[in-house]
Amino acid sequence: MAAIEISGVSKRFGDVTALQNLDLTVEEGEVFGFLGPNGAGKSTTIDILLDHVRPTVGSAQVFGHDTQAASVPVRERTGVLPEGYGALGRMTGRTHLEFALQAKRAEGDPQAILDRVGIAEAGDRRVEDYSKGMKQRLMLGMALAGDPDLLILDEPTTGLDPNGARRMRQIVQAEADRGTTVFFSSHILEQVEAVCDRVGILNQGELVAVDTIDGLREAAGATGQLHVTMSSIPDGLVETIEQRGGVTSVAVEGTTLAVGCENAAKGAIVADCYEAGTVENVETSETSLEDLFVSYTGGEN
Amino acid sequence: MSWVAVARKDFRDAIRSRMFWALAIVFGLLSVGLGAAFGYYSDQFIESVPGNQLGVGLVSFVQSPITIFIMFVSAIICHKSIVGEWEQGSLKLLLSLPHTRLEVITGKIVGRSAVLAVPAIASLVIGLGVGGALLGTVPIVLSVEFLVAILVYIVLYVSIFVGLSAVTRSSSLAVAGAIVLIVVQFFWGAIAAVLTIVLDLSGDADWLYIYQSLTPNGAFNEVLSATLAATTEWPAATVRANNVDAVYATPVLAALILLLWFVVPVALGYWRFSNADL
Amino acid sequence: MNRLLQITRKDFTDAIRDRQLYALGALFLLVGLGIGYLAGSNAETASGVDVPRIGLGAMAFLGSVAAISMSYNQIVGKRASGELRVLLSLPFSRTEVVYGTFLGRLALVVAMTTGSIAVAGALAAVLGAPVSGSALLAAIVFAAGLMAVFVSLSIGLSAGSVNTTRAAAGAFGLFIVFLFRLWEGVPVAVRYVLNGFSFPSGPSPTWAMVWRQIQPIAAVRNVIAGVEPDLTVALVAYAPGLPDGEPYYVEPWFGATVVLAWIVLPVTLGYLKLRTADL
Amino acid sequence: MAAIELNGLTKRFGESVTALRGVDLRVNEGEVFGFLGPNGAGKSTTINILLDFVRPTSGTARVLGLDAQHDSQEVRRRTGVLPEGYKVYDRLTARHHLEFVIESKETNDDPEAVLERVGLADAIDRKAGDFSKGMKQRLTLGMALVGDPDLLILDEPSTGLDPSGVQDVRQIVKEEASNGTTVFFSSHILSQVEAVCDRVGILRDGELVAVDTVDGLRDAAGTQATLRVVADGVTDGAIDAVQSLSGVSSVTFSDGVLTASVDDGAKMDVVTTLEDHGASVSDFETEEASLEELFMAYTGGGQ
Repeated sequence: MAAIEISGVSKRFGDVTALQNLDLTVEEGEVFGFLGPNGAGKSTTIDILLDHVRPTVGSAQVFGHDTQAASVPVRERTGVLPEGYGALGRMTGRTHLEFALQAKRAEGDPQAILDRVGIAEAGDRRVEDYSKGMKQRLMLGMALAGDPDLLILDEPTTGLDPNGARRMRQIVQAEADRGTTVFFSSHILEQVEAVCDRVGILNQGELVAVDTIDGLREAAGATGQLHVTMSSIPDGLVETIEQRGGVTSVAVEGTTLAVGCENAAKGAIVADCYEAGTVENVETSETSLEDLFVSYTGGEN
Repeated sequence: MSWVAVARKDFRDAIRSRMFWALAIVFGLLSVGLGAAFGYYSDQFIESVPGNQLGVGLVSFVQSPITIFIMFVSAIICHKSIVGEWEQGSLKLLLSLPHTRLEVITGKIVGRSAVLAVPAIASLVIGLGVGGALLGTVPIVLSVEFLVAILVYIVLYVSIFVGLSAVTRSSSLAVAGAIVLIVVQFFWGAIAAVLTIVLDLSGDADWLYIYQSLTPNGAFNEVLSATLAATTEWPAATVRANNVDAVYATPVLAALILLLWFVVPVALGYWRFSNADL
Repeated sequence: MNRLLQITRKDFTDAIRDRQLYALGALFLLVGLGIGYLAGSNAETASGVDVPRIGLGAMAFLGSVAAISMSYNQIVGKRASGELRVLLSLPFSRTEVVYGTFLGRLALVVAMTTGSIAVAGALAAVLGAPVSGSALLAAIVFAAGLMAVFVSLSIGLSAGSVNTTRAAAGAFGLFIVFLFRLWEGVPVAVRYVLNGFSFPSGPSPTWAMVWRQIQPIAAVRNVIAGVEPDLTVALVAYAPGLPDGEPYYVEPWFGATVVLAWIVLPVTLGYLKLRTADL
Repeated sequence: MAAIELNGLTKRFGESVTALRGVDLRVNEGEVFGFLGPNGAGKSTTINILLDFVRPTSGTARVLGLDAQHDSQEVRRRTGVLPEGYKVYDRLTARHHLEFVIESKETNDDPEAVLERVGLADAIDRKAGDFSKGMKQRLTLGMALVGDPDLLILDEPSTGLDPSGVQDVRQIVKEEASNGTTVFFSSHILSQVEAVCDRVGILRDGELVAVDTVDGLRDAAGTQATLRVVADGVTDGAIDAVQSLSGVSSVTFSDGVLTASVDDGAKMDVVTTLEDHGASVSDFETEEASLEELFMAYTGGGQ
């Protein structure tokens, strides 16, 4: 059985179409990255899974439960870090967690969760006084309460510093190892790349790609980038490199050559440079997920 | 002047809300209804008007419901003016611009006063016009002074509630404060009656004069009556100070109290607001 | 534990962490002590129903204002702050959130009114004034019933409102309609319009009379008339007078039905509005 | 003159919380300065002091040569701010927002031109309440650009922005910087910071623990780049030869991939040495010490 199964879902708000005939299946146990530009419909999709909004047409199932008819059973098995959340009144961090555990009818030690998300010492302070990063950690803790079978994380690293973001990644990894399905929406592509098995890219309410990141790379026919810094760039070198097979672009930035090429061509290009002059440094980069994202969603630049 | 920008922004923001138009319509209906009602039934009402003057009757017939309405409406549109922006975070945007906090408060008071004044004055001009047309006489001088008084009244309540909004740290508290101020004024007379009995003060009108002038409405009504009586056909009998001998019991005292109601809430709000860490 | 009661308990304990609430609680206590002291200091002339009567009268006003101002923001405010998203991401249904909050607020307001009346009775009794136990109990129960009406109206308003400004305007509206008795102006206006924009003459038609008696405070008063008639005078300032004769719509059973409707319907209508709303 | 100058800046909230402990910092005119630190390190407090939203307990802050408290209004007239945790006015259009700022700053910018820059020109007459989070962020950035400010303070500018929005922000920051505007840029997204900032400062527990260029921080932290070479026919002799190269350390070889930590100048030596020893290189990659690792090193957050 699939963890999430969305079939033919469309959602209109007034005359704005947020989702257009969306079909998506997320298998149990996978970490699924959900990407898309602002306004693409990511949050609406998550809201539909949680019955915060209702689809205009179509239906969604979580672990086989219909998200509208059986919303409570869905949320009993799901841990959620929602977007645009607010603290529960004037309660402390610990009482927040106790409240979540009780709501899920689960046993669990609030202190252990506080430790896990890295706010062990703040458990008895009111959440109103928490910084944004601390609130974010607490909300992750509430999502983890009761060992859910599905974790839905909407922009989980918003407001987290790099230490917090790393801890969040580790937790997602650990949950995934435990067999939890993770549905992970984010704009920070490094994060997505680090944790996700598969990604889906949503654009203007439609799913434009679903694949592993490597699969997306191959499908986009993307090439690597090579940067060679020399003491000076000899005449004719650019032309020599352009002649080589597998080279797609050559640009000069100061005394650095930026070459777009297939991976196998890198060695020969560097050798050319070595023969032509003094090489000071060589750096490589793969097509980033950012470039892939922009190519799928038609972003400008 | 940087407060002008704040006032203009505030006014623009307000007139784009549906609430504003709903209020403007109610305002219009209320004014025209009151004006027309008095115009049609002046014969039934005129008995109770001191001096039996139609013009005075018309203005005094309109005055009381309109001022109560303004008091409620200003509470609704002003209680969140500062604390609401604070809670939501738009205050950060506002104060990132080169406004001082005093200019923010001033701009808010001017902007929200305009939001109330525009529909209020427009409706009252029509309402008094309709009433006057039905009566066959329009009390021009009295009406103009009355409209000016309504402007003053609007600014009075707007500054009280904006001041309240700048003092408090949550909009629920601002609502509670506004309700308390309104309720206390409604029961002010009843409280006086109780005090008179409990403290056995009957027969001594001096304290009652001061007491009745202590609330914003009390002070405003006394100053309004005194001003109108001095400059128009408005009957002097409506000025409370006439019934009291004490030297201090004059409309000047009421005017001073009124001035305090203008200054103190705003000053408290400004003091609290300007010393606060955002 | 039942999830509905979990919401109720959270709402209640959360309020207890609120400093503003202590100021309000102190006010209720002070009013109770004041009433008790007044009765006690006039012990010779006081009758047993004085304290319950004055207590109920004070609570009808003070309690209603407290109920409105403590409840109107309870759902829509959570919606604005994002708290509702968190609650509804946990396995709570919207039913549980709305009715749980209703019960939580009701418990809070009833605790205040009950405390105030009970303290008044206790102090008066200590000071030697006569206090009728049954009347005091009736005053407490009827004050609670009235609070249930106002909490229901306010929570319903809160659940049905899209933003906090409209809810606040609605709160002022409740206040004007019920405590300043705008309610009774409605039949006058309707008859004025029906009569071709002129004031009608003659006795009020039955529908206008019924309208006046289904005002919630009047309905509570009509129930009281059948249980503890000495207390009805407590609500005289907030409810329209009684018609001549004893038509069915002033009888206690009718009043009880109306009160029940005022308790159940507003919060339910608010819930129905929220049930299908997109957050 | 420095664009921002902090001297012994200390801020305590109440008795117990100390947000800043004697921070000294100088940001030069025209530079793009990245301001980093863990949550709660005092970044927001510092920015709030620059804007006179909060007042320091002791120490002074000068912005554009002006006292941040005393001349706050003038400071804010010459500064464009994208604050954190702001909210736009839902009922006003994008044009109204800009007109408001233009009037507040007494400048004569053209709202359309500003919105063009931030990519919102199509939405100029739409209500900001209907904007997505990213559009709101663009609008606020546009508001910060009004009046050609001498200083731009951007607090987490990429919050909520999708990758193309992030690229736009980066582009605008570069344009502003090339016009001589000083940019004070606070962010948690280190790849952003690395892409635009000339220098970075790292705040930790209210103290400034490092101020330098990203490369300077790398040198100071003594980190080396990692080089991975995919090659056939790598012999033990070849590995030994690579190991003996200067500037190369911790060489490992498995599954046809040779991994080594190398100084910048030595990378090609590794490749050529392998080829000299008869190996055929089919691919190689380099990886610099990321700013994230440096951040961890300075803030003690590594786990």
